Formats: sequence, C-alpha cells, structure tokens
Amino acid sequence: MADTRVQEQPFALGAEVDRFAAGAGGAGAIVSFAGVVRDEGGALSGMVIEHYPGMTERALADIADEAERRWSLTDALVIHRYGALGPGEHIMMVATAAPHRADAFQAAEFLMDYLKSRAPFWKKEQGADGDAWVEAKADDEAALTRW
Amino acid sequence: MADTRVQEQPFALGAEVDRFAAGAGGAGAIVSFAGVVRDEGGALSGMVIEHYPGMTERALADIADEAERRWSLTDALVIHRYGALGPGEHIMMVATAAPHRADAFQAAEFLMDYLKSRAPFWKKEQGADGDAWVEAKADDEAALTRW
Amino acid sequence: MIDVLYFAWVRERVGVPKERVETNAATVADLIEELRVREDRYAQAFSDTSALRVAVDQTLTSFDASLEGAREVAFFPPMTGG
Amino acid sequence: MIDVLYFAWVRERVGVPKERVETNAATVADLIEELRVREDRYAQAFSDTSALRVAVDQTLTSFDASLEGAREVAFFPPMTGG
Repeated sequence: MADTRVQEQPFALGAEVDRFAAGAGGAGAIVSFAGVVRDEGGALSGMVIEHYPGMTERALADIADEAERRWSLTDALVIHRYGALGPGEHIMMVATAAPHRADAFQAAEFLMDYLKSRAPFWKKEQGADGDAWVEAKADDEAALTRW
Repeated sequence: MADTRVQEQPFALGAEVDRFAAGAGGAGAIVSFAGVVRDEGGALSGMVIEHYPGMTERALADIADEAERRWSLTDALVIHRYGALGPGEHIMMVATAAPHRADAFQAAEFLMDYLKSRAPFWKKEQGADGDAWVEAKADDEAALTRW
Repeated sequence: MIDVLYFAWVRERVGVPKERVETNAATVADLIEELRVREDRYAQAFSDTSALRVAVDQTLTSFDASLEGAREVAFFPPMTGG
Repeated sequence: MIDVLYFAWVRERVGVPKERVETNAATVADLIEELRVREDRYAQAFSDTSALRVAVDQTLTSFDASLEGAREVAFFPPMTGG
C-alpha cells in the first residue's frame, strides 16, 4: 500500500529513501525522484506553495493507487510539502519499488506527471522583481497524454 | 563531472543520495535508482558479482560521459559493487541531477540500460539447487535500441 | 448555500479564500455568471475561464457540471505541483 | 605474446582467469581457432561463439577485429550488470 503525505515541515530525502528501500520487500529496483527549489542563479529567493487541504490528500492517494494498478510495484511513496521554502530545499519526493526496473521507472514518471498537473498545489516564486505565480506549462499537460 | 565508483564494500544509499543532492547545485530534479539483491521468496541465498578490473572503470566513466553529453545534467553518479552480496543488499546505484525532470529521468534510464548490457559485470546467483550464472535478457539488449 | 473556495491568483483577485454563497445555480457555469455580475472583483477573477479549473466536492470537473447536492466548489488556475 | 583473460563461465570452462599466449593470430577469430584445437577445455569454452563477447585492450569489439599491437584480449558471456 502506497504511503502519501502532505506536510509543511521539511523531510529528510536520504532517510526516506533508506526507510522506503528497507520496507520494499522483494523489490529488485528502487527509483526515487526529488524536486528541489532552484535559485535560478540567485534570481529566486524562495517560493510559497499553496494547496487545497482535503482534496490534496485525496488526489495524492488516487494518483498513487492508479500507479499501483498500472504497474507491478511492491510499494510507492509520495511526500509533498506546502508553505514557505527556500532555495535548495526539497519540495517533494516520490519513490517506487518493483521487481523490475522498467516498472519502477515508469511508475515514478507517471506519479510525477500527475502530481505536476493534477494535484492541487500552486507555486508562487519570490524574486527580486516581486512575487509571481508559476504558470502551468503546456509540456506538463501534454506529458499526461502518454499514459 | 560525473562520479563513478567500482567497489567491493557496501554503500549507504540514503547518505549517497543526500550527498549527491547537496552537491548538485542548481538542479530542480534529482533521480536515483538502486538495484537490490532479490531473495525470490527465499529461493536465493545471495549472489557473487565478477567484473573486469580496468575495463569496468573505463566503461562506467564512458557511459556516464555519454549521459552528460546527451542530456542537460548538473551531475551524475554511478556506484557498482562486486564480490559477494546477500539478499536485500544494494548492488548498485545511479543518480542524476538536472534542471528539469525529463532529463534526469531519461539519463537515469539510459545509465541503467547501458550498465545492464555494456558494463563488464557478471552475476552468479546462489540458490538451493546450486549456483548459476545469470543469463543476459534479450529485453535488456533490446532496451539499448531506444537511445 | 454552498461553500466556494478560491486558490492562488483567483483567491487574490476575489480577496477571500472561502465564502458561503446563497445560490440556486444549477451548474458551475451558472454559479460563475451569478458571481461575475455581483462585484468587479469576481468579474476580474472570472474574466477568462479558459485559465481556470474547477473542482466540485474536491473532484476536478468541467464548467457544465451540475451543482445538485454539492457542498463545496473550488476555483483555481491550472495546478503546478511536483 | 598476448594476455588472454576469461570471465564468468568462460573462465570456469578454461580453468584459469588469465594466461599469456604465444600467438601470431591476426584476428580474434584466428586466436579462437588456435585455442580451440589446443585442448578440450578451450573447445568447450568456445563451442558457441554466438554466446560470447570479446574485448581487445578493454574495449568491446567483434570477432573479426585485428590483434595487431593488442596487449590484452578478454572473452566472456554477455554482461549482466546493473
């Protein structure tokens, strides 16, 4: 059963990967992805992530369930933060465990594509010229069509 | 510059992921993959990995260089063990860092596909019925054609 | 009565994150029309619905979705998670 | 003189991981033919070359590759890394 978490506080990427790997019995392949706040060469001082409490938790659980239906996984993990984050901080992570690497990779990419465009988070970047809501990319919406 | 290591001793997956992420300045996306010794429901008691000293180091460096040529990466890491490993032990890992997730995912899959079929490692599994060399899969060779 | 929620720049334009709205709107599109004529801040928020997404009772849906029995409607721009 | 290395089940069949071989073989295929007629263990190891891979001076190559100037030839089954 997938574990999904929505939280304001930071998470420890390496410790989460280790815990996930230790619990993913029988898996031959462990994939992890982490999204990091970029500083764009110093142009960004941070970001604030807004979300929709209630719907977010449901969306993450639904997306993880769908990944487990589509691929042969032994486990999946999604952690997504909200609130204020500084450059270099981890925004979110996913991890997948599977007997074979193709399933682990595909499920991780699927989770990311869906989190980008179907989980109710909105990022506002804080830069020298003020704050600006991140615009959704057409590429990210298009990425969903491959699944 | 990619870091590639061939070693007999175990490595700490989470600590390596953390160190890699901390050093991958400017990356928005960090992907890691770890290969784990499966126990096949208790049927396997472990494996021994043989390699070709000298050629192995060159092959890993060449494969990592090629990944850095093909994708926009800020860093890449490959660690591959040899010698005796027990069930649940980590065999190898790759990590990739990139401004965008598509590059990080594709480069990690490329590294894995090439390590499977072009890095001079040979696995011998130890089971209840004796030892057997793992046979290369046609799927793994076919996977190279997509790059 | 229905709870209406706003997120991101939609929230900023409307000026509140959430409000209870007295309405008999049959669909999401009807509700938008009711809000749009109320005050300019709603007109601003709903000026281009192609830039908006809607969820009814926390499930993404379309503007022609029915509001029958709905407790909660949320308006927001395309999501930018991950 | 050339160093010849064997890995995995090729090593097990030949019985040694490495040996120096006195040869004037022009190509990898010629070297295989020379070895094959020497002793049965080589005939066993090289019975099906389609199951073998070869590296000359630590670079993967084909059986018709030249051995001119080569210091090291290695024979092994398809690799199973990762």
